[in-house]
Amino acid sequence: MHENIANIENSKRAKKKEHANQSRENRNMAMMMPPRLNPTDSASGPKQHQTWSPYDNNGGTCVAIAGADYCVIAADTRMSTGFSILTRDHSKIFVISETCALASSGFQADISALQKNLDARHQTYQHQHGKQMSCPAMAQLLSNTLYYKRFFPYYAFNVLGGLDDQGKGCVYSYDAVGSYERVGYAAQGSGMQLIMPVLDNQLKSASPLVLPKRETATPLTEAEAVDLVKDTFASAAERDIYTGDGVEIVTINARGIQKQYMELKKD
Amino acid sequence: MEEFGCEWNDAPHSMGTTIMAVQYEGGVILGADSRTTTGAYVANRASDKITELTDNVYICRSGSAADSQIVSDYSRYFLNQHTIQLGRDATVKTAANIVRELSYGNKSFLECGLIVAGWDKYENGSVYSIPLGGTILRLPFSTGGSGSSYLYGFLDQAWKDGMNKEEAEALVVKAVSLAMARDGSSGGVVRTVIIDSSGVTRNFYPGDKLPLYYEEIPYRPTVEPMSA
Amino acid sequence: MRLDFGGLDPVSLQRISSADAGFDLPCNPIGSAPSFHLPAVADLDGFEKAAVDMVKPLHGTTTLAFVFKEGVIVAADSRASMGNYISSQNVKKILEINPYLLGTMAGGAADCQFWQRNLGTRCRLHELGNKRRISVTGASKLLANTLYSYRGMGLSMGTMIAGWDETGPGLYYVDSEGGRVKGKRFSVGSGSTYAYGVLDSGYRWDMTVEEAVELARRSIYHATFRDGASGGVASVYYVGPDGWKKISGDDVGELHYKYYPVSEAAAEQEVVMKEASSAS
Amino acid sequence: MGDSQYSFSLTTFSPSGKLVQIEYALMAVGAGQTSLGIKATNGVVIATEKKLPSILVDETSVQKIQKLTPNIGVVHSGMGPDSRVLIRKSRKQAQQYFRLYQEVIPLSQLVRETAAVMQEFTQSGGVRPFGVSLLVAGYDDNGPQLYQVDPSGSYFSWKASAIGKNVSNAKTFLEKRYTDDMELEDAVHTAILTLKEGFEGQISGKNIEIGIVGADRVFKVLTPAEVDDYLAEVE
Amino acid sequence: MAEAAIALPPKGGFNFDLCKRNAMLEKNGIALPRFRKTGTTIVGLVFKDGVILGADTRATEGEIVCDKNCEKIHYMAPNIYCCGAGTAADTENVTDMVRSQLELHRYATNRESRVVTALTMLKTHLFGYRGQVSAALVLGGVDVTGPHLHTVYPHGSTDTLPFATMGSGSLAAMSVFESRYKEDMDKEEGMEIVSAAICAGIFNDLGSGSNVDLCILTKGKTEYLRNYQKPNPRSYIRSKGYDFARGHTAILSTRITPLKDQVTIIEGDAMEE
Amino acid sequence: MSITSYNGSALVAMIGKNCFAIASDRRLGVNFQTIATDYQRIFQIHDRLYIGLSGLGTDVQTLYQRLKFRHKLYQLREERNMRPETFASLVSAMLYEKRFGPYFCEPIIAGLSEENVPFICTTDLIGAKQFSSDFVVSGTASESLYGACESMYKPDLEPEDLFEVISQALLSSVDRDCISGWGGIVYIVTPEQVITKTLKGRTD
Repeated sequence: MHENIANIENSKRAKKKEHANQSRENRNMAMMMPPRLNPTDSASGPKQHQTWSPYDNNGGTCVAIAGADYCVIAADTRMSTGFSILTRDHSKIFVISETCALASSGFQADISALQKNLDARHQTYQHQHGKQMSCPAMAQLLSNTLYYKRFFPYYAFNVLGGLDDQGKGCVYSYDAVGSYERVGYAAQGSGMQLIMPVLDNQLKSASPLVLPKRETATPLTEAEAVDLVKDTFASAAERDIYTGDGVEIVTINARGIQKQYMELKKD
Repeated sequence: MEEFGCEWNDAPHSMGTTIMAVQYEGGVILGADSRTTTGAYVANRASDKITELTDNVYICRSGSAADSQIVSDYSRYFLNQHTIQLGRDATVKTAANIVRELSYGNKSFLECGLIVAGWDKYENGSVYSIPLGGTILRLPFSTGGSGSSYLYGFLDQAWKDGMNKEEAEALVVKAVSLAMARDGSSGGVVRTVIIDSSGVTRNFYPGDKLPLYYEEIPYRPTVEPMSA
Repeated sequence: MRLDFGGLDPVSLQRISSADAGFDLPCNPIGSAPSFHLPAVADLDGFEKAAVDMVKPLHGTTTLAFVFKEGVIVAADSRASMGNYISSQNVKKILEINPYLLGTMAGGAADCQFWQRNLGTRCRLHELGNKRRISVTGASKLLANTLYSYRGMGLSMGTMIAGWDETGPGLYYVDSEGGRVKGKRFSVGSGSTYAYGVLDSGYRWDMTVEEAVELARRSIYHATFRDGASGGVASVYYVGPDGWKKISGDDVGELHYKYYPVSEAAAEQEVVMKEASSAS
Repeated sequence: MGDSQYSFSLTTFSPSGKLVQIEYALMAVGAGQTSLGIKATNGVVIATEKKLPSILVDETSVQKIQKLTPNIGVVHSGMGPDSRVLIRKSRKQAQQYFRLYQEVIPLSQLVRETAAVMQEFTQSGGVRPFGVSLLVAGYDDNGPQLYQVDPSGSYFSWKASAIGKNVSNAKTFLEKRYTDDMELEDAVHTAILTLKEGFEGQISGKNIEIGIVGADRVFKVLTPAEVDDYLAEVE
Repeated sequence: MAEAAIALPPKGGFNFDLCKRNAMLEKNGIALPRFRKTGTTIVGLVFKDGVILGADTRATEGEIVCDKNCEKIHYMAPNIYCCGAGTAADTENVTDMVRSQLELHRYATNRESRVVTALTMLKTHLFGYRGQVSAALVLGGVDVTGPHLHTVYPHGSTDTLPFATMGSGSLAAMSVFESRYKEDMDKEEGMEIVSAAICAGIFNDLGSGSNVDLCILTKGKTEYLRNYQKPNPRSYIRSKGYDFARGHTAILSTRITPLKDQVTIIEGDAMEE
Repeated sequence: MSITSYNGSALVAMIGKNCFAIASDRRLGVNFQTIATDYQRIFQIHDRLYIGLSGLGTDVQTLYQRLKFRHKLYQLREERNMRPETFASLVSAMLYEKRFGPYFCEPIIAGLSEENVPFICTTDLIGAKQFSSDFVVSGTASESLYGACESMYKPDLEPEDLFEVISQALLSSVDRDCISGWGGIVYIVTPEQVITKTLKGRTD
């Protein structure tokens, strides 16, 4: 049985008030100890149905490919629950800055909260630093943001793509609680298992961990990468019921951000 | 998520129902709504819950559609045999007791409430209620299904001994439409079956022709539906 | 029960920064533990278990570390899996906390990444405050304390802190249950049993660095062969008086055929049965 | 009559090594109405007399040639009721085969199963052998085939055969008339002529039955009108 | 003897040998796998001269499409067909079993099968398994008593309707029927509405997809229009393609086993032997 | 953990021009522990008919033995080899017989008919047949295989090209699955010959 999510915020705020007069150190010590709820507290909370879950899976697939001087980020536009399509035209890609875009699949409400959160932080960053956040910095921020929800995770599977400080394409792949790594290409979401082997087959290069170092860049040109992305989505739409309707492809390169759209199967 | 992910596939097919039967001077009248649901989905909005057992005995079914169908099918089969062996119509009492026998004998896995009513030359009209578990009760009037809870008070008040056919039928139609107005699992049309010495009459009252009760919204034919 | 009116409050950046942003904004001292959102549920353990099943964080590993005459060797595979699916073959499981300290990653990837990054910050703060590097003992204790405070919350970590300090080489094993053990030889993760087999049989105190590196590599290779949840690249680090250095990184797919070469003849041979030879 | 004392029990051999009940069953077949079958290059025909005990019997209600599957037909000589049991079992066997393999049962398999049933009834307690022989005609992947199955459960594939009354005359006639390159139409004519040989009274579409199966693999029992057409051709 | 009995062909009916083992596995916390489902939209409709059945062609295993073009309209008798939804193996076997019984029944009676006969056989079987045999069916046919359309639920209950839908897409399909069905439609209009209903399922229900199959049953005539519409072609094919050079894949060993030539019997030779 | 993924497996079959290919991985594990790296999952029923069995190792062996027995019985009775379609129906019927206590195997059946027409088919564990004119997959890596085959498969490939496609699809897919892999084995069956190749794959 889950209690109302909102209660936690409440108890936290109450705690904050209690400690208002305490020194900062003390308060932080208190925060070190993870807040645990008094069982009697929660027992008085609203009773929920046994099968109720704070999560839903709205499906969808995200793919990103990093090239020498470009990054392609793509996601399908179907949003579904169970066996129903909620909308055929929902963008999963959130362009955060001029060099950075985030594609997320999972639970739409969590994704939307996550996007707002990141956007707000990015706004603050811009006010404070007078510039946009770099893509690698955004990657670390996203990781932290996800990890702060470690015990109540965002049900969101993210791929972050963009250009790094040298203008090279970069792609970051995440799990739901913030573990991340920089990769040459990534797929997340319901069609991940369908798409990854194809990308591996076409794009795989030596691991960055290998010593002595070997060339790890993706060999395709931008046009070829877009071509491959379209094909993998067409394949995924054939077999994954949660992927379909259309695919939105965002390309980031020195010229800026370009968007294109391709129709997928609607069934 | 369930296998199908949708209750209109996963839920068993059942009849949250309003059924009833009333005895009057010279015969009986059976009445029922026509809604069959799987979960919240109306699987059939014009089903016939009043099923023939013999020429002179009918049965109202409620509960699991599968169970009530199988009970009435077997009852009909045994009654047909009985009728042939006897060479004359089965009595309502016999019919009701065959239904009871099946309901009681298999009560651990049947989930249906039934009302058997009919006419025979010994008793004139008679109504037998066989609720879950296989009890048998002869009653002057009986009602069953999820809609019945709305009707007991009304029937206690409105039923009179020695009604004529017209009065009795009006009562049945009114009662079923009252239950349909309140009970979400009942709806559609009202079907009645009148059985007396002269035989069987089936009547049909479409949903848009029924009287409206407190705050009910009148039926409006929609605009020409989805031209494309 | 209390109602939450939080949604009606005007959103202020201050609130975000103090409550949610953790240590990276000025109002929260650097290095302190952040506060976490918790679901308000009666059965937190049950919820965490269900949540883990649902979000499937990355798992599965073989890591090992041992102390020998010349220093410490740390080695790991590089696979991350979600259930049976391999989500990555290139995970960096040896985390470079600072030039003299390494941490290894087993269990939840996010837990390890986050808390060892956090540990790195705190080690640096210690250095700044005390004008000397933190000892391996101290660093591992910091981590163990943190993890202890989150005991029972569902964190999943089995990490080895290896490094070189004023006392020489140091190696500790710290886990999310709050345990902290000093030792000579550890292996952690789903493939650890296989690695131990090789490691224990080949280990000597007076190995050369080359021998030690080969032993570590071989241990990891054998673990990746037997354990489905381990694989990718076998990375080997050596920690000596001058800090750590990555010695090797070998794709175990290639390593297998290096250790057990396929004879050219067998690869090319075509066994043609007698009917065919008569036909041709 | 030395064997008669062993005839009370089906499953007891006589000193001469015979199961006399089976021989009696063959007698019952021999007393039955003549049936015959001819395999042609492109099909098979089976034909039988359909003499009714009285002119008062409605001949349209009696059908002696039956289909077992869409491409296999059977005719019997001997005890009609016994044949119905075999036909029922064979049809069921054919359906079981189809349910298992989703493929129509080959004629040889169906005959073997039918023969197995007949054999079982020569070796079980409390039963008697079937008083019928069967001619089974069909067309499958192995081409047109004609089988004869006897009460003992023995079966052979035939180019042409006859069972029932007049069997020796009919067989002699067939031996004379049969050629290897016979086509289905000729075979039908030959079948009619063979029947005619021993036929008492006027032959017509109403008192004989003919079933044919050709390369289209559809077994068809000819209507009385179609039989009459063939009769006209023969005359 | 016992061993031979195990291995001999089944005489029909289910075998429960492994149930105990499987229950033990399940008790030890090992999840039992899912069966292949036809999520499915299946529909039927009575028109002026007969019955039209329709189905989509997608089969799913969880969230993966395992068959893009399966057949869900099953043959029961020359004049009766049946659409199946639910566990694929159950719908196939239940319909095939009844098909077999109907065929035997036709041989025994020499009459065309009736739809109610099929209906009764289906519901009796399903009721006996109390919903465990998971088949939801739309049964349609034309017999001496005219056109008939029935739905059969997994628990064995049945309905008789002028238009019917089943499966996960039944709501979408029913919305088309409820708004557009008229009595006494002609064949073209009926086909149009049935394919519109199936398309509603294909496009709006994720358990249904790919193509439209139709079956039109009229007195003495049956038209089975497999893939009557194909509204979902693949949307894109990579222009570069995936060509692999021969020898691209690393191999450890190769063995070539020549197959014996198929023995073709030439008549003369065969006879001489 | 699901019982079908207790041992791990990957199976795929594809149709080429007058030929077919069937391939599997070679691992047998107990959950994540690798037990054998030369486990046989593809079996020959007769010269031109193969069956691949994914799923629980013990059931793979039992089921194969029962199928082989049934096929031999058929050969003795009917003096011919089973057509691939017929064999598929037999498999389906044998699996459905255990509807309520199934073997944990998802078979793939691939064969070449007398007329050299390739046939491939798969069933679920209770025998729901599914015919295909391009490719079929089964096992724990099936999802990856669906994706790989859907992109890489092309109709009417020559045996040599078919080998490359099926091998690449198999290797790419098992490299994304923890519990299958450790090399692979491919059978290419043409009207003239059977080519069996073992693949060099990753061993982790």
